[in-house]
Amino acid sequence: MNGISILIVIMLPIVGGVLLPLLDFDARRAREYYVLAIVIATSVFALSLISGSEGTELILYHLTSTIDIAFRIDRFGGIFALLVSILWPLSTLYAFEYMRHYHKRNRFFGFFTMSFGITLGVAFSANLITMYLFYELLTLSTLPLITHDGSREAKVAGVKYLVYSIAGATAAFIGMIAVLTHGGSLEFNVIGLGSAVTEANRAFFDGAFLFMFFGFGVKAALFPLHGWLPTAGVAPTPVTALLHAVAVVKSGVFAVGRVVYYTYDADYLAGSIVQKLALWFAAFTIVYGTVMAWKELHFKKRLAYSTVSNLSYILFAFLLATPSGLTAGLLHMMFHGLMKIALFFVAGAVMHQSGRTYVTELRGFAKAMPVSFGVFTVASLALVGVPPLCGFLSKYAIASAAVEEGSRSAYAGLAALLISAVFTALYLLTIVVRAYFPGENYDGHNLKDVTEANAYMTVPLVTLAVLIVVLGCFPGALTEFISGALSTAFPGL
Amino acid sequence: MTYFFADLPEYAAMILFGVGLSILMLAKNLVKKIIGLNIMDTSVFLFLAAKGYVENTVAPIVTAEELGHIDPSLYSNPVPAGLVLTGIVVSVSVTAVLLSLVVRLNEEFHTLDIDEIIHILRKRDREDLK
Amino acid sequence: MSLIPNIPAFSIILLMLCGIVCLVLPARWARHLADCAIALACAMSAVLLVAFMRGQEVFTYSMGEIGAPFGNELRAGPLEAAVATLFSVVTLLSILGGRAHLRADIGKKKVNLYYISVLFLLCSMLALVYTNDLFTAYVFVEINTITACGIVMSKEDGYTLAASMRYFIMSLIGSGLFLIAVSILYALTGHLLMSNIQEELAALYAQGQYRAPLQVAIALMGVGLSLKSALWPFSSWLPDAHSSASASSSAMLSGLVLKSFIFLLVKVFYRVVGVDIIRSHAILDLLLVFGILGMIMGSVNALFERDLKRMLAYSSIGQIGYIFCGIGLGTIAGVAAGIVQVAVHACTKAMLFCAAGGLMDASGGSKKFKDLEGAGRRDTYAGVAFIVGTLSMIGIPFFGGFITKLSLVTASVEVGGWRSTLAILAIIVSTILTAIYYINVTAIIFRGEEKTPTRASEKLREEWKKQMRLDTEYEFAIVLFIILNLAIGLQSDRLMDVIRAGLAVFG
Amino acid sequence: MTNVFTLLRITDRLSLQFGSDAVGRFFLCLVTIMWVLVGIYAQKYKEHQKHNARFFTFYILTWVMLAALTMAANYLTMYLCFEFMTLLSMPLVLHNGTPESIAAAKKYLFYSIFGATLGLLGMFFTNAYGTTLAFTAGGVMDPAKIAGKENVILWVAFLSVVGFGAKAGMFPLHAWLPTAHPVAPAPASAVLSGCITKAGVLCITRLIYQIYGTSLLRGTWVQTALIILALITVFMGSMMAYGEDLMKKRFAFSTVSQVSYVLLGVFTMNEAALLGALLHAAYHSIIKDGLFLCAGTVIFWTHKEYVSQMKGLGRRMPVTFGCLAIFSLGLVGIPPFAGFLSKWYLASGSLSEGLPVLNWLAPAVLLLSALLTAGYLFPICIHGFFPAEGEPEAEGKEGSGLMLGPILILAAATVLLGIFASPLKDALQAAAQSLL
Repeated sequence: MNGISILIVIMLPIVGGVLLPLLDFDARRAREYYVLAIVIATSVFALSLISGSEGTELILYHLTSTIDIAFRIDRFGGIFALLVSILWPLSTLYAFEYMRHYHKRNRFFGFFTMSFGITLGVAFSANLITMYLFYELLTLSTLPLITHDGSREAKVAGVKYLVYSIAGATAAFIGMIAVLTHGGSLEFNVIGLGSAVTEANRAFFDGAFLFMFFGFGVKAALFPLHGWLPTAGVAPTPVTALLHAVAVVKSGVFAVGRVVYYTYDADYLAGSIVQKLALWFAAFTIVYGTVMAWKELHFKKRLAYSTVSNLSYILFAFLLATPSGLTAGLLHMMFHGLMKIALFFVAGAVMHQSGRTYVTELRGFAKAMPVSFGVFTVASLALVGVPPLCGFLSKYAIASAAVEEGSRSAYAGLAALLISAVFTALYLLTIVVRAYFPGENYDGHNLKDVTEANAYMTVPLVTLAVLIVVLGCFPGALTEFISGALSTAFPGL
Repeated sequence: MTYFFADLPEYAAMILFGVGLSILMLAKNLVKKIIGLNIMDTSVFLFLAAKGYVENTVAPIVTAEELGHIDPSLYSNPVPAGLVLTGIVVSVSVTAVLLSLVVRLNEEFHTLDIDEIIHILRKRDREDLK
Repeated sequence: MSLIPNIPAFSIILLMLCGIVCLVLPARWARHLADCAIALACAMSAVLLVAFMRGQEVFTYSMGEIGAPFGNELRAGPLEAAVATLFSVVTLLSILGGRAHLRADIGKKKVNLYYISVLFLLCSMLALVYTNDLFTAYVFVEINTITACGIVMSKEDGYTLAASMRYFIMSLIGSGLFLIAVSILYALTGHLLMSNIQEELAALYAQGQYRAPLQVAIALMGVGLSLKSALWPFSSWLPDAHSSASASSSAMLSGLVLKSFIFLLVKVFYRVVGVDIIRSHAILDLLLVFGILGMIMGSVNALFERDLKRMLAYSSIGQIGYIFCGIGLGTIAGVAAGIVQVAVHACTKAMLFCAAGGLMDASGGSKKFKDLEGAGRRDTYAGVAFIVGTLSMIGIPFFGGFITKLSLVTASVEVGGWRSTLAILAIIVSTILTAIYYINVTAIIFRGEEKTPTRASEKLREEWKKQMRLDTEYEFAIVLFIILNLAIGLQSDRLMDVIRAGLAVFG
Repeated sequence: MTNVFTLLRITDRLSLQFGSDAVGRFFLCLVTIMWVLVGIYAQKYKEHQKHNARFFTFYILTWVMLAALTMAANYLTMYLCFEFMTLLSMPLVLHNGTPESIAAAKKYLFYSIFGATLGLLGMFFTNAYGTTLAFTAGGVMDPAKIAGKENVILWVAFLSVVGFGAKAGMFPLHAWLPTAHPVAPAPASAVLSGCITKAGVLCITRLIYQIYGTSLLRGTWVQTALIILALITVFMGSMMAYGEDLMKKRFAFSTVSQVSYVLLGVFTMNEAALLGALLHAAYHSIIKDGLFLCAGTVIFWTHKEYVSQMKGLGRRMPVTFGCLAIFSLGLVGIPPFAGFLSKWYLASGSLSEGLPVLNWLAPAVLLLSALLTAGYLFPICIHGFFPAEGEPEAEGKEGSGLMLGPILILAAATVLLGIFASPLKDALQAAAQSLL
């Protein structure tokens, strides 16, 4: 397949999304068919690209003498694309039901679909500037989704999101330019900085790395730049689930991975002072996120803080700058996407069916919504890291990578990982316990009008649960696919 | 002392410039502001003219035949005079435009006080918002 | 001898003559003549630019028969040609884009005067670009001031009168300071031609003489010109003047007039005072600091503004800060970044002011945010223009704003030291603020389902419909503005080449 | 490990495998017998409580997991079973649904998962520095890999043992036990105290003897520290039990103390001590189950929960209190009852190990603790049978056969296994030898 196909797969949902408000469907059915057709077509196309035409390149435009807008399909990006291509159709299906009571659904689905193409753009970018382009567009296309219900709270959240994201992107951009002015290349390649580094400009590259790390760290909700994520939970749940647990935040993590392995290189970072600094930040965020999640009583905010913590797992793994760190990070990127979206979907289902938003209000809910809470239990256990569910595998891989790396900062991260595992169990399992064991003096008064969600919601939920279990037990094909990314990041492998 | 008197026009120009600038900035009455502007411009012209004046020389328009010699070093510098003339033209036209503007403002607001005008505008703004 | 060296003088004189002729023509013909003259100026500047790109040498052109050092000179190089082209094109598009408003805002009898002002304004700007003589520069600065106030106050309501009064006074203080600085430089060197002054100053400086007067002169120049180009904190006059004027006046004022003084400032620094002296001088640091403060304060003010055109005006203050930041860095890359920003901001802001005019038409003439809801849907061209403007201001690749940011960041990273740190921080903060208020306004103009003005009366609605049908000039201008913006974004290498080549032979 | 059966191969190193060895079989038998006996008892006790279907579901599921734990053939499988055992036994703790029981369940969950997580730390390091994750006599640590990293490995070993020690109520992660055991229904308390604590013991045994290896740990600070922790727990548990009035809580503190006897034996790392540990594990299971069942019977018929309320009850419930007296004698370690033999081996093992100070301190603490045990158990029987003068007549009656049967069987076992200990001793000696 030639390079144009990459452009098509990125542009299809973007154009489709732009057209949606213009077409202005009045009938729900028509809109659903239209959106679903575009999303599924894109997913299928993206999956076929990932599997069949790795290495395809497309240089779209020479923006300046040093900056190209270019795309390439490689394994690292392919994994991210795989994740979103699996989850987008499921979320779309879920969103059809969830958004039924909202206004301006054409606008919503327009931006929702556009974001798909933009996320794929992030995944398939061949250099940092192209990624920056899509990264910024992702901020802009998801902003209307956060402020969708138009309430004051939503607007404040939107502004917060905007401030954090733009600041991060700008900082990252400054880092990129700094790399460029000192002879580095923004192209993603195996060599990384290579011979551009000398004794004299090493400090400079260190600074540039920190700019990019903290810049992209904003979307990856790194402490202290995480503040936007919990507040962004005011968005409709499909948005929180898909974008703020998968697409947007993972694009931040993904970008850090790109910087670590493809713009810089593992040799440069391994053992350097910036790596240590970054590792400590990630380790602290892991603990901070879980503790905050534990203290939080708002259902979606609790999950959002949990995301904060888990994203730093991935960051931590990537920052180890070893082959096993890379694969572990990618594995957790995949698995966390599945688990967290399932948890959010349940939270959304609860909100949709009963309007309850606090975890303290869920006494006995398992009786009314057995499927949802069954899935919730599975996903919780997976996120806690109970074998043989998928979360265990990725955490195990991260921890093993840390042990293997063996530096003091890696051990700090390991400790953070373990502390976080305990808190994860606490903040998730208490919900499960409350839902299944309401305790004495409970007469089910809060369940009067609560029923199980319909198939639009339960089908994605059950699919996710099945994926969580199956991928946990039989990860062979996936790990093999992921380890394919090694050869593109490490010259020797 | 001679040094001081030698630079007298420059000092005068500086003082006048200061006076003009302060009036321009501080006076509330628009006409006074315009007067201040004129003082300021005049001070610059004075400064320039003083620069062009060289002691014991004559204007460069006097021909050699009339004086009996042709030593160019006895001429004053003609360029500053030209500049001052141009400057006066500019200053006059600016003053004219300003004065016409003041007339229009007075028709509109019935006052020459700039603060008052701004106050009236603010009030209009607020009514607009209601 | 080719015609090329005559272009600068010819374009200036042409505009001036047409201005005079306009006085006696009927209003319609005056309009057509002005259009043609400006279009011709565009064409000539473009030809000059192309000539330079094909390898034309820098040349000076003596006015009249008296040669240097007494005569009056024009000097043209690639940079001058590029800036002249930019100024004429943007003037033309601004006139076209705001035409509908001009019809409404300006009385029948004043139409001639307006076009005369525009012609003289462009004439003075081109003269400021080309002239090699400081006193000529002063004269055209004053002409510029008068005509700029002229196009503001031609829309005769209380606001514009008061605003132009303030504008006038501030401008006059600025030009007064400029004049006295010119006098001091003349007293020091005995020259008025820029290149000659530089030689003389270099000699004086080498001997260590007259440091203090030189310092005073540089400071006065700096303050005077930054007053006129609305560097914060000398920018209090700007929001009123720019927001109350008619659409095309605002576009020209914000897009061009400020920039012509900045260009003059660059000229003074690098051609009159000279690179070596100016780099050893604190004035650049001052400009950097105030530029940075401007970037932030302008944006902060814009953030809290609930009036579309005032918001755009405050945004101009912020954007001017970028230019000064670039110049203040003191390197060639910095100045180049400043000049790129001149170009980008000229196109973008002029477009936004024209589009703002369109939005106001679509909302019953109000420029308050609360009345503008859904205006972007009613006037799609303006809506698209605001989206493009927003994307450009945030700095998305493919748009002009990205190139500004790219070159400014590159320049500040290269400089190093505290300047680097300050500039980078300021860029981050200001990008955030800019993004917020532009996205906010874009969201507002697309909000709301209704496709007709909500608050406008029936009559206004009828008028609006009529206008929407007729206004092809406006649509043409907006589309061209968007193309210009994209062209800068997409062909930035060429632009940068011209600017670098121009700066190399500038001093 | 023999008869290894692979349930699921997740990756090359990670798989779910089950197998059997002597220690595993011993614990499996012990647990299963206890479960059956307590299960019978619960058939009567269930009249006392609601949601019985749920209770028995989790009762059986917990047993399944515990059984699986005893047969786990590698670290991953053990960890998995341990986690699931925690999660499945938690509903037993919160079964009553009172706010206290829910709080207790949360505490239980927190401590167990924290402990398991520390155990997980051990697995990460075993994965990196060991040859395999499968349990192998003598340990799996690869000397070539750990060279230069010994101290890290020792720390990890210490932390992971302390982690699994949470389940066994070892200081400093013991605090959940006195909270969680008393609030559960009596059958649940019995198995929690009698059997599930032994799961912690089994995990620690596996870690020390089959993962890290005694050769790595013997004589290091880790061994010393662990023994000190065990001794602290032994003493502290007894003291707390002595001062507690609520009967089930007193027994729970007693568990804290007694399980650390077992751990002491495990940490001492010689054959005699290990034998003592395994014996004590068996005896303590029997006795402690018996004690809790007695307590349950009293609560079932009289709703009296405090030791001070027991006055004169012995006359109304002679069989129950008789058995209680037998259990008390066994736990204190008076020959020929069951507890004596195990304590004997523990003390002699400790003395022969030759650790400085600890070799005589450990037996001394054991003795002191035995005295305290006598001090907190005998008064119950004494109050029960010999109320002070002028006490009002106590109310209460003897339980049904379903309740008394298991108690009697346990009491008989306490006596018989004390007197005819040699078959059990021989079997356990073989198990201990296979570990060393």
